[in-house]
Amino acid sequence: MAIAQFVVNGLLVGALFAAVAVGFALIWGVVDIINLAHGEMVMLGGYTAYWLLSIATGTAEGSVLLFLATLPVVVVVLFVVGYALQRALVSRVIGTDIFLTLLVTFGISIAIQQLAIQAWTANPRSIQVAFADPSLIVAGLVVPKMKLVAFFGAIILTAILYLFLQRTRTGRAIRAVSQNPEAAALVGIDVEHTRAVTFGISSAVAGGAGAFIATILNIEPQMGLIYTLKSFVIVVFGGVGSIPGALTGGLLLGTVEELTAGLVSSRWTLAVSFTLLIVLLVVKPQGLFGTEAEE
Amino acid sequence: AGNGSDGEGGDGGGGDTITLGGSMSLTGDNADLGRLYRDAYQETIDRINENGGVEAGDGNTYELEMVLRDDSTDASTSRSIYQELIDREGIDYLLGPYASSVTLPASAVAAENEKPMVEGGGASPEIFSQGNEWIFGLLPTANKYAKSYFDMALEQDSAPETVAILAEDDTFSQTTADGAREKIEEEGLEIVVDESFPTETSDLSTNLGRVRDNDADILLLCAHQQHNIILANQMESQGVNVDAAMGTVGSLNESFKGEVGANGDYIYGPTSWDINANFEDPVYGGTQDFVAAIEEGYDYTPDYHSAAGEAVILTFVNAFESVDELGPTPVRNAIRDADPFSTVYGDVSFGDNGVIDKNMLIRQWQPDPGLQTVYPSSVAQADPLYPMPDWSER
Amino acid sequence: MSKSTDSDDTGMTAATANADDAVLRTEGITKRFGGLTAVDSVDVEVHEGEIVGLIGPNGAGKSTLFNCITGTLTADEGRVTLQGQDVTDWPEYKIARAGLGRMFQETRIFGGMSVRKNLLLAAQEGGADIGGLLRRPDDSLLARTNELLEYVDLGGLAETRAGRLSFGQQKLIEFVMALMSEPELLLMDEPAGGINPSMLENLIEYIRAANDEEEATIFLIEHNMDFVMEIADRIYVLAHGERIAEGTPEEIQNDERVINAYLGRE
Amino acid sequence: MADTILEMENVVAGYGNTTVLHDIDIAIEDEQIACLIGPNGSGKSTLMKSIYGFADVMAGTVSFRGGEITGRSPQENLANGMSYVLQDASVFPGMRVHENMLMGGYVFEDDEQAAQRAEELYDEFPILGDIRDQQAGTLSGGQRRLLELARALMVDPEVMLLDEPSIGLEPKFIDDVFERIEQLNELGTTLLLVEQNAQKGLSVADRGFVLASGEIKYTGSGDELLDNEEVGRLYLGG
Amino acid sequence: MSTESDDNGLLRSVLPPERVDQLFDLCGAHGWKLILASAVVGALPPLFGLREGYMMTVISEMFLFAILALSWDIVGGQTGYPSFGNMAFFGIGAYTGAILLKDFAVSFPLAVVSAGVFATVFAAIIGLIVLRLRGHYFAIATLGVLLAAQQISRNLEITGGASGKILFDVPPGVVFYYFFLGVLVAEIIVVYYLSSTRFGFILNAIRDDEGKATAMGFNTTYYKTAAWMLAALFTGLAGGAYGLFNTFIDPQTAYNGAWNVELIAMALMGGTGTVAGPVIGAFGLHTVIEYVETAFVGWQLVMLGLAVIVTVIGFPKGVVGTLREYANEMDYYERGGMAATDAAADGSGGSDVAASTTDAADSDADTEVTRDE
Ligand SMILES: Nc1ncnc2c1ncn2[C@@H]1O[C@H](COP(=O)(O)OP(=O)(O)OP(=O)(O)O)[C@@H](O)[C@H]1O
Ligand SMILES: Nc1ncnc2c1ncn2[C@@H]1O[C@H](COP(=O)(O)OP(=O)(O)OP(=O)(O)O)[C@@H](O)[C@H]1O
Ligand SMILES: [Mg+2]
Ligand SMILES: [Mg+2]
Repeated sequence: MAIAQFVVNGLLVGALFAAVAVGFALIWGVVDIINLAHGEMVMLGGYTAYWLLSIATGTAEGSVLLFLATLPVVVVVLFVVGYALQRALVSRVIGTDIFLTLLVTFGISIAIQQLAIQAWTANPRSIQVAFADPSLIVAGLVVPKMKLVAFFGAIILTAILYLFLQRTRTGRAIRAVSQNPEAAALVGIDVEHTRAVTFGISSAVAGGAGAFIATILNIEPQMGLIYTLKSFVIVVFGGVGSIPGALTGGLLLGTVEELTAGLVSSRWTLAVSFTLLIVLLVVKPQGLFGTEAEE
Repeated sequence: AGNGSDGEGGDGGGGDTITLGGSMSLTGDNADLGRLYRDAYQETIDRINENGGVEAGDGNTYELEMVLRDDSTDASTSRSIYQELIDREGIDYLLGPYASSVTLPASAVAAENEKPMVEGGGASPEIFSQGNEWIFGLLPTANKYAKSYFDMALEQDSAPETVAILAEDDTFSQTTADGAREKIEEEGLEIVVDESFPTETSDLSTNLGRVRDNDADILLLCAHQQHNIILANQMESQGVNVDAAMGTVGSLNESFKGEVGANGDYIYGPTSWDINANFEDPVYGGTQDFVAAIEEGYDYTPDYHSAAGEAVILTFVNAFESVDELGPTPVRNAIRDADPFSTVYGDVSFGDNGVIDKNMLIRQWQPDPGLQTVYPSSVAQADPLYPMPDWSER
Repeated sequence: MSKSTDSDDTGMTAATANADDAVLRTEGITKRFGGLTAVDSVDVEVHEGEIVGLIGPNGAGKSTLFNCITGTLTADEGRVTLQGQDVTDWPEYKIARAGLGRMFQETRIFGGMSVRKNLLLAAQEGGADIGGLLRRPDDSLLARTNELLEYVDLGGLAETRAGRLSFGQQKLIEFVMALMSEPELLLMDEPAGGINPSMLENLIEYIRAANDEEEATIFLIEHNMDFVMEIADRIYVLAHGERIAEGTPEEIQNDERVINAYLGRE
Repeated sequence: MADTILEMENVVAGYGNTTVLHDIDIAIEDEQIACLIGPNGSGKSTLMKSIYGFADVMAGTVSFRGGEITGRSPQENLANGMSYVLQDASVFPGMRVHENMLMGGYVFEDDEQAAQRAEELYDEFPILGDIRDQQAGTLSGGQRRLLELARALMVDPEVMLLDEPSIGLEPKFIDDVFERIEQLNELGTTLLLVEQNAQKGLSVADRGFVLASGEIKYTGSGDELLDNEEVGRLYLGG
Repeated sequence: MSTESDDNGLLRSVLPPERVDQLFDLCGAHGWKLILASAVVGALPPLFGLREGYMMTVISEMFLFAILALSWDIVGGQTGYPSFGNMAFFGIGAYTGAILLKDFAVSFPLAVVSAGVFATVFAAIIGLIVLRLRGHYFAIATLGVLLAAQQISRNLEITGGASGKILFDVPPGVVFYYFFLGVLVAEIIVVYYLSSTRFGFILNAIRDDEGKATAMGFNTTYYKTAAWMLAALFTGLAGGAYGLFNTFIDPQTAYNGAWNVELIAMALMGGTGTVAGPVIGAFGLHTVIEYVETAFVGWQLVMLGLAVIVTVIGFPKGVVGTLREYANEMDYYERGGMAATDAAADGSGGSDVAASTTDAADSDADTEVTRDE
């Protein structure tokens, strides 16, 4: 199989990793939280879409349009979940030690995971989208349709987020809080609210990505961890807090993994990504798009 | 002796009780399978008690009691659960956990404390190659999981010449793949794709592309339900048109078919138990009664894990009935020396290494009427639909 | 103690006259940030036992010059000599070990440690042998920490976590730490900012005493003119990265260029 | 006499379990300049923080124009027309100087308005205009201080709390800043400053407070305090 | 000082601030006695009939986790380099031990020591790379090290690949009990001693402001690496024995990422940057986990998650940290925080100020400054 095909495969799933990681990068950079429950937001997004479709059609199958129609609901639901988590729990340990936020989110992560198992069993699930088959063949390259939709979906989610941060007042407030919360309060920003909004947005984007993941891969209560881990890697590729960085990082990670799978062996994919992570950190500690001022 | 067998709990109304205890994957990745064992254990024990309990060889009648804890498939948790059951709860008869990686350390606890452990959830041959005399397994060992699949395929008209293997890189799946490779070599087939992938892999496109490009005749996926779903969903989009495809674990569950819908048609899976057979059973009467009991009581169709679970209990019961005096050692010896006895799972007896001698049957999801046993022909309900139709023709 | 009375702004005369006892000498230090030349070919020289001031408008490059001397920044051009040794390319810690102490403009103390530990740490700067690393502080050191803390009115707070102190208190701690380390040469970046005037008088006294008794050499940046004029033997003036004057306090106060660029007319 | 605009009654305040201020009673009148002096660690910054919602008020009340504002959040206070310049660094280091100025106008709904106001301030502090595109994290100490002061002026506050405005500034700018303070006051702004440069601070002040050990030890007009021998000896230096 | 809050009154009478410092502070007067007493108490149960395998296992695991948490804290708490990758040392130790025992038939003590040595050497090499990074980046890099090590072990021949290594001939539980206890006591002594030396101060200084520490003349790389290697040594020793203790290791068990988070949780709950904190945290959390496992079958992880959330929110500084903070606050009053300036305000002259504080400090000197062995 051609290298080009590996790259295409990589980009197609990479966009999803990217959409997941974007949210992770955002709260890490802004609220200074390593959100270990981020993968669970992806999971919850996937389940929300799954159940919405089940309610609408009786089975978790539907047309593309029907599926896309669930997205706004998913995004809103996950926004609320994220906002509430931040307000109710995480905010209580912010500004102390970054590792406390880590523990709280760790607690949230296992609690959500286990509750999800209780609610939905550990069985993996996937959404069947009717139009998905068969694949497009472009210049000899196989491009599954639904993956293409997910690819653009993920890119669009990321782009909206980026524009939001750059262009809107809330976006500016979010950036201000990330750089100096005390000063942000000084200029009239409601820091707590802003942090919660950030958490909400991050969860919403992750949830949106989760919905796409449910259509092209599958979802299960314990799926979160690997997405959290990949987000770590991607954030390093791109630089903490950088949206374009996370997007590029996600695409890059997908590509590297599929190239490894194609050219070497898929058993080495994770070993290669994690080693690359360390190498990159050493060579370019600020990430490809890092903006953090040097200390 | 037998200090675990007098009703310490004292809650069992009249008479003595024997307590069976174990750890199981009740949460975590394997919770769905763990549940099959738990339900089968519980149902069987309840029925035995309803029928008056176990008439042990020592002349007394005992009620059975079960303590089952959750290890969420974590070996270290499981170990300490068994320690606790033995030391704290005074349990002498151990029900094995699920998954080889957990069973192996657990079997060491059993050996160390000299308590017999009967298990229906760990299939790695390693468990039985340690010279451990306290462990008994009811599943065919992992290296046998894929063999019948090749036997079946080779019997077909346009027999396969090339094989693709995709294997998850956990102990169990790797051992299954090893067994398959051995078989493939024996039969003179050619392996054209042989790839392992990490458990965390969520996308098989590149590997399936490889299978397509190498024109493999048949495909074997050594992995769990999650990857079987991905396989079913991605075979079409990657244009993989093989004559047969089998997934080793989880491909026969209803939940698998429910998730993948028509994409799951024609996929094969192995089972150590023929749900349509009718083996005699002292508790339920026969296999069909067992199936009916589980369907009625728990609202799902049992599979081989369930049946193996039933046989775990019966293995102990059979031993209790044949010893003169209850106690871990006599019971262990009784299990080892038992003549074959019939259960819903089939005839049970253990080889010198403690493992049952059993081969896999092959079942296939057929568009109509659904899941069918297709191999071996002696028990087949239908002929395999082989080769499976190209995607363009479905 | 040698004082240069030379107001010639090339500064070369001072250098040649006292070449032997120069603790610090910079030659042609230049540091650029993008298009901005923050420090432009600056020569300074500080002699043993001297207290030298460095003044100049905001953004003149004073802190940047300090950073180049201490190795926090690497100068684009020029050399730094410390007690005759060329330390231009040395890593920061090695320069510090060679006897250079430093107080930052933004107070930097170890907020998670007690005040006393901060001082002990500073005091034990010096040898890096294993024995020294693994020894526990002795009584004479503890006594010295008490003495210094009392001097700045912080005797009662020895065991308090340093991060809890007020802005000015932290500054005092940093000041005391600098003294504790007994460096050959001490660079201080605005030590007086935020310090209560009464306390400042104590500090001046103390610096004087240290200077007299122990021949401590001090190079300090300050915007508080009363303070710097009172304490400095000699002053350099920087503006737009360039050295525009050098001389005694009286000379500086009357220098046209300094008045125009910095002091303003009274 | 003018109205009281800012008042603290029996305020006890501090951080967590640590009490720093004991029973503070002060009143600041409208359109006055008040100056707070005292030794390091006496609680001056804490007093300001307890007005603005950065420190915990454990007892007592803080009121603004007669309404109670105890425990209000900073952004509520800002909306009320109070602005605050902290003693420590409070710029957004990753943003340019100009972006920092715009953030100062965050409460304006209209971005244009903020941009306009920033231009006005650049005219007043040309040195800031020169470095408007520099990252705030790389400014020199004095440049940064100036930016903080200018940013607080973005909103045209009714009351300004200034914690040691002169720190790190060159003599010329100190004069500028104090001139500016008097100007603002003439235009109707009430100011509460903390100054270690007490001569300067008290000389512009209508009212002075001496804080020691978390208690108000002396109050009086600026000149009275300057002339008070004891105050001079203890807190102003020789 | 009249406003000193009353709720502290009770705590004060039960636990005076000096006592807190003496108990938990690294320079506390009774530290050595406390350590000795604990070690003796720890060593007694098996001698007095604790033969029960279960208790033995549980307590051994507590010691094990205490070793791991304290090791984490040397770098994460004392030095401020929070690592997600400490379990890499554990895994390397575990594999070294297992391979030596199984494939080279080396004796148990030699295998364990080699495990410690290997882990330390590995730490030295990796440390030179990752310790150049700070904060977030360091955290991720160490996670990368852990995951990469796990993946590599999964793909190598000598490690047994995904199937891992089985070690079936296990010594009795009491061996591990004393082994883990011994390592733990040794580690406590080392850390306790070091934290009152200049080496310990430097680690704390690196945590608080590494730039300033460098400016003061400390080659921080050197000290960080030393701390990192020390942590690796103890973690590796524990790992070396663990393979045999567990009878089995595979990449999942040996490089257990969840454990790595548990370690951090233990250190944080007990109080980072202290000696007692991580040990107390390990004992406490492990007890909770054991209890919840039997009491809430099927829900134990939910309970664990909630327990972690509640504790962290309730005691953000950890148990020991909260106590020390309290001691610090009390200390602030005791020593009169602003007594000095009070004196000034009362009218004594500038020079008298110094004198009056001298007195205050002198009278306190015997409780605070001096320390006996
Ligand atoms: N990292 C940097 N990048 C860009 N410009 C910088 C950087 N650091 C300093 N500068 C600029 O260099 C000039 C000199 O700064 P420096 O801090 O040395 O001034 P200073 O003389 O100490 O002033 P102050 O008295 O205000 O502290 C300033 O204009 C400052 O903005
Ligand atoms: N975050 C804090 N937590 C606990 N105590 C604090 C904290 N900040 C300050 N303090 C204590 O409160 C007291 C008063 O501090 P504050 O900052 O108000 O003093 P200040 O008068 O502004 O001093 P300076 O002139 O040095 O700025 C100090 O003794 C300090 O130890
Ligand atoms: Mg400066
Ligand atoms: Mg202050």
